[in-house]
Amino acid sequence: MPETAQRELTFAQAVNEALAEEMRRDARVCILGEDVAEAGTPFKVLSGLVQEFGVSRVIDTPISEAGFTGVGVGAAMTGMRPVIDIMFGDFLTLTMDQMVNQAAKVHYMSGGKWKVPMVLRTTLGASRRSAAQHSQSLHAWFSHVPGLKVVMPSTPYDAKGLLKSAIRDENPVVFFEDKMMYKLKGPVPAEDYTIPFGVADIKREGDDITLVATSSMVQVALEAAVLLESIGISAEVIDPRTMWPLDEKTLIASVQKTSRAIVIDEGYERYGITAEISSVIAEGAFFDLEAPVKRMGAMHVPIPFSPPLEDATVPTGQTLFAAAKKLCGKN
Amino acid sequence: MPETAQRELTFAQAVNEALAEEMRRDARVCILGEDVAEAGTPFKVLSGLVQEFGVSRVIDTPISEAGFTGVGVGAAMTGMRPVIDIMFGDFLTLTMDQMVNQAAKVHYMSGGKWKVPMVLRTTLGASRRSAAQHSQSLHAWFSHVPGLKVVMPSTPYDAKGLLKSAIRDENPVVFFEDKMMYKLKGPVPAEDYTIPFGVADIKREGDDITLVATSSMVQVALEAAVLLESIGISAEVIDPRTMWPLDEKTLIASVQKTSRAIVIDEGYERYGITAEISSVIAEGAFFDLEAPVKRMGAMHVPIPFSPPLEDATVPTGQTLFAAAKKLCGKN
Amino acid sequence: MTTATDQTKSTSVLATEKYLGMYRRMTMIRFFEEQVNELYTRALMPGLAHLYIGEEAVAVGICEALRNDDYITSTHRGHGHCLAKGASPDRMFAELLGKEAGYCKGKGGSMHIADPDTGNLGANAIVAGSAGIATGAAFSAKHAGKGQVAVCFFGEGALGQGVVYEVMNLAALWKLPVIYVCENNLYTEYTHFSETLAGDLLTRGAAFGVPSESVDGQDVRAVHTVATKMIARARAGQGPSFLVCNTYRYTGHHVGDINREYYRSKQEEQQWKTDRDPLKILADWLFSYGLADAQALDAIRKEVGEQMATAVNFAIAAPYPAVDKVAQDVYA
Amino acid sequence: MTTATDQTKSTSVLATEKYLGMYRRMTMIRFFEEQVNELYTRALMPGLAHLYIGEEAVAVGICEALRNDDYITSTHRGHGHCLAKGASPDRMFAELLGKEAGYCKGKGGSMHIADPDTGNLGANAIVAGSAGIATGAAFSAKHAGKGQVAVCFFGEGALGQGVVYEVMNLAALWKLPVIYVCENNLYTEYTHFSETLAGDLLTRGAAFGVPSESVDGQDVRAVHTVATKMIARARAGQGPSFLVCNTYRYTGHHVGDINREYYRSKQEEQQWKTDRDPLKILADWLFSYGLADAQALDAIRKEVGEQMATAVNFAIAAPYPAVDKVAQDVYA
Ligand SMILES: Cc1ncc(C[n+]2csc(CCOP(=O)(O)OP(=O)(O)O)c2C)c(N)n1
Ligand SMILES: Cc1ncc(C[n+]2csc(CCOP(=O)(O)OP(=O)(O)O)c2C)c(N)n1
Ligand SMILES: [Mg+2]
Ligand SMILES: [Mg+2]
Repeated sequence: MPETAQRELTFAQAVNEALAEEMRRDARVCILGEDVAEAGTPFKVLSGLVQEFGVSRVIDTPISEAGFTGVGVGAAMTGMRPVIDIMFGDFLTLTMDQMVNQAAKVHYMSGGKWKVPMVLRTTLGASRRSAAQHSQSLHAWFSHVPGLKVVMPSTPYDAKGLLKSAIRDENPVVFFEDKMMYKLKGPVPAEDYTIPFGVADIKREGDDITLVATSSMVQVALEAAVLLESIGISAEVIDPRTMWPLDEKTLIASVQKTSRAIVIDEGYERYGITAEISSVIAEGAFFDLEAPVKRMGAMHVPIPFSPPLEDATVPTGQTLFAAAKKLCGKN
Repeated sequence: MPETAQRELTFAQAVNEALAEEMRRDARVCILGEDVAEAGTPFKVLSGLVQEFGVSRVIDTPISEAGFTGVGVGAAMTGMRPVIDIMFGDFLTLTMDQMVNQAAKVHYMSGGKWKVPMVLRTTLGASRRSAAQHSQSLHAWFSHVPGLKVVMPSTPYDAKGLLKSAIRDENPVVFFEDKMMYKLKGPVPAEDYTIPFGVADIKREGDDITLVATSSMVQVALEAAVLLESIGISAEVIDPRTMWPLDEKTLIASVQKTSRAIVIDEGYERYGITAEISSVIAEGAFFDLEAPVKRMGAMHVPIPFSPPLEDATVPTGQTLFAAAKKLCGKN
Repeated sequence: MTTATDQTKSTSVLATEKYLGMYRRMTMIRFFEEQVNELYTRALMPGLAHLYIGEEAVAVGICEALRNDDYITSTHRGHGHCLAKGASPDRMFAELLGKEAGYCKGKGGSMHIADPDTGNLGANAIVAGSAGIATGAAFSAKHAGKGQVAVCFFGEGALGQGVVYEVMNLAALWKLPVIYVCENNLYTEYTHFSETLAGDLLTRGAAFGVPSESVDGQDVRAVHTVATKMIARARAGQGPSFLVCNTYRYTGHHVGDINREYYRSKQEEQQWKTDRDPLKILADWLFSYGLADAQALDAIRKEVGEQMATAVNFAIAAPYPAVDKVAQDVYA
Repeated sequence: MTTATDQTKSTSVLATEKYLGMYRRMTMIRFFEEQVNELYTRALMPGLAHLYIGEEAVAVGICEALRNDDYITSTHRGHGHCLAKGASPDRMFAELLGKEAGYCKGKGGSMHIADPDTGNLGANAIVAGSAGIATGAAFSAKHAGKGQVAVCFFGEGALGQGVVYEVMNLAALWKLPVIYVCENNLYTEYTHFSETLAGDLLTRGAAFGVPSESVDGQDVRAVHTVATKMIARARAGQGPSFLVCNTYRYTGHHVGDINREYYRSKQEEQQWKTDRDPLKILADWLFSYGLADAQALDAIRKEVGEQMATAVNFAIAAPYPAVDKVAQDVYA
């Protein structure tokens, strides 16, 4: 991050700024989604955009996730650069055919002739007391599908730089924002910058254990790293930033150095992101590992509403600290 | 398998017999899907059922995958035991909301009050020259979702026994049949039997390497095992049979014995089934592994139509043989 | 628009009791929701809730025409449907607070209340998410042959979801006993429905072979009359119906939606409250035909008010589920 | 049902040429498909294919009213649409055989032919899978302001998919220049449409605010007339239309569907072929007004036949893509 970055923005403001700048730069960029215009989405992330760009570029849709995602695919093929807004990541279930059978495959099936430069922005994350149908983190599904790119920013800085890259990418990109991070503040340069896909970011250097974390779990990992430091364990925190393309090299190199790793993600642990990343590390750093790669994800249950139950389902700084301590042999 | 099993059936016949027997046993069992009645599906798997059970239990639907899957969920909650037929696994994209936000969560969200005893039968597998929208193997998505069970039979015997268990299960079960196996023959007892979920089957015993294989990849693994035997490598072939529940113990125990493993599956390798299973093995057999767990799945490309290209995307007996040989240090 | 036939002349004591029952039930919903708002304001409720205030006549007019073993499915704005179908407020409040005593042991919360004892297949936080489930329940009902029906409640926003048309088509083809009830309260979140729905809503049923009608959703008697007819049709094996109820939500999209003037005027809100209030409309009708006096209705309100206070206190005092319950009920 | 206005009196040489062009294009489709069947029978074609024989007047009647820069989306039964929009048979055959010279370098095959040069956004193997894409193209067209339109072809089976209604609603709200063309050939695979679609199909457009008409899909002039009107409406910014073309596929659902008597009679098939053949209907009309004689049409058929033979041979001789091409074109 450039030294000059003094200005602080929230994660939501960073997203908003990235969109505004790209819409100014490129008249083909438009936004489609439910209550994106005057309401600026229920999370208020898009506030002000319709005032600047008008209702022909910031477009309220009916509750037709499949329909308007499909419109996004067709619009992207024919010259627009649509940014589709899916309010809660749980509603992605309704877009799977458009994203997976259409968006992801059009370029390949046409022998490289048609392109689908669209972005689908959506949310993930539990702990808002929103229950099982408004709390899921379904990024693993998209990461499984060739033809899609999957982005998971963890800071305001990354959010702005990665979203700009997503909008300028020639492929369909799924962009996941953790609802719980919208108010998180951090330095964001006012100038134009982009962050390339496939480049992991070392959020904190360390020597004893590698914590690979995605999205808001990066904050959790940084919290755990502080706790670990207090007992003499030096944790390296790495954020892959994009699930696909995946920066395997940086992950493996880190674990080759530290010899221990925990992969932490807010999606369901089973058959999720942590499985792929831990496999990559277990294979790539096989001869350096002193302990099995540990995975931490959401518990294998639908997210419950009741606060004490919900809190038990997702990793926290404390549970990660305990797991890391144990993995390092400090019981 | 009981010794008495002399009779041979095809995989398709085994599925058909399981359905017929369960429909005779339980009047609540019914089938909904496109062209399931007179046509008996395009694969002819359901031939004869409408003749025996009539159009009120073997029901042709419109091309409304979301709609009739949803009807299945509601019917299951209220006393029926529907078996939903989704012709090609690629069309599962259209059922994700019904399966994931509804079927999988109803029991939990209602505090255990409502149940969803339904089966969704569908297909997977490439190499039929059907191109990118008719060749996918999307079982990883469902395995990721708590509340669902996921079944992948690899033989006619398993197909019959597992399908009967699926129909009698009180939960939503997704049942994947490889289109390329429908004509595969094998012994199937005429009598009633079920195969419990969560019990892996050792399809072939061996000492030097474990090949964990799913669905039709079991056949590929058995083929490779024969080739390996010819060069003095004894391969154990294990079929987990259900992705969820997953019989971790048997998998780990085998690798503890052999010290080497390859996981092979026809879904996309990236963020797929092989990632979870290899993670489970890498963790559980950490101190016994002499080489990294290797994964083999479909190439990370939409399935191409052109025969030479399509053939290059999926693992074969030959490619598995080569990989296993290498992993065992015989180059 | 259908208007209830004036049945004054033949109004028996029975009918009066029925209408007073409806008045009581609508009052329950109104007071329940006021308490929910209170719980939110006092920061006692986790998350959010979507209030049904203003729309009471729809749920009550329809559910009063149902048997206990009939099914309903509901929405994110589901408290009214649950109460109208017979749920008890104490366990509903407990669910809203995430308590073990709640209908779903606290696992569901406001948007997922379900109750087999009253045929409630569940509220649903996916817009149109219960359309398939309701249709499937009607499928079972048809097979069971006991004359049960299913009612699928949804907001007009759900008409944006294609699955609604998929299942209407199925229901029409198979003559399933299901009534699709569209509560058109004019807004989907913060957007007027005219900006998101083209054509005439009513024709959207007919286009799929489903007989359709609309009704004044503020007049519980009118709703009840048309619902009774549609339910009878369904029980008789004559298939599905589509009913558009024109109504209005008095408060925000959810309890946190306080400043609404960017999408609708205070004046519009006030007009509905003054001129089209379902409780007032029923009360006026009861008065005008001398079927009840102010005292009788006051007594009902007082009684219901006390019931709600007790129920809320029960829920506040109730314990949370033990944390180890989190992994239960994933599989049956 | 709309019938083309009889324009005989004013038929100019220009019009005659136009109709002969349509005859040629329909012949191309017919012969192309016969070759496909031949390739299948001779086991030269990988996989299956869905033939358009019998439905030629639909694609041709509509596409003749389109500009080159207009868009189309197509279906699993897509060869006719591609040819009608201007694709060349040699590269289509090559695609069907999985050859490098094919429109999609062999990666797409029969069900995915696409061609930016003729505005063909692609055939689609998901029923109704291109409804969103076509509507999105119309969205772009509206923004671009160059008067382009998009035509979305689909079979009546696609009316089972909710997404069709979602995008019709969007197109109506936003007045997008898109024409939804439903080819009702009576069957969805092996099931008659009356078993899977309730109500009157035509009303399914109107219910979402989309003006609708039906037409005799065997009469290319009738199709052309109504399409011309709808396309003009769309270009003028007046929004979408829905057109139901009543037609019939002569052969199986796909080339392997040989024994069809369990779902439709040979007699029915014969009747359509004899009485309702689109080539014959146009020929008869041309003859009856003296606009062409048998010789002229024979010449066209001969020429097209030779063209097809050359094209097939080109495709058979063409090489497969090198195996290392498999991982190209996944990302742009
Ligand atoms: C599939 C889906 N998309 C979006 C949402 C977010 N959402 C919740 S309620 C709502 C508006 C619903 O409007 P309507 O159906 O009219 O019901 P009302 O709230 O007016 O009762 C929206 C968009 C959702 N819950 N599910
Ligand atoms: C979503 C989806 N469901 C099912 C299928 C399988 N399928 C292919 S063609 C077809 C029938 C289509 O009928 P129709 O739309 O009338 O087109 P036609 O074949 O008659 O031209 C079906 C069910 C599919 N390709 N996609
Ligand atoms: Mg509403
Ligand atoms: Mg058809």
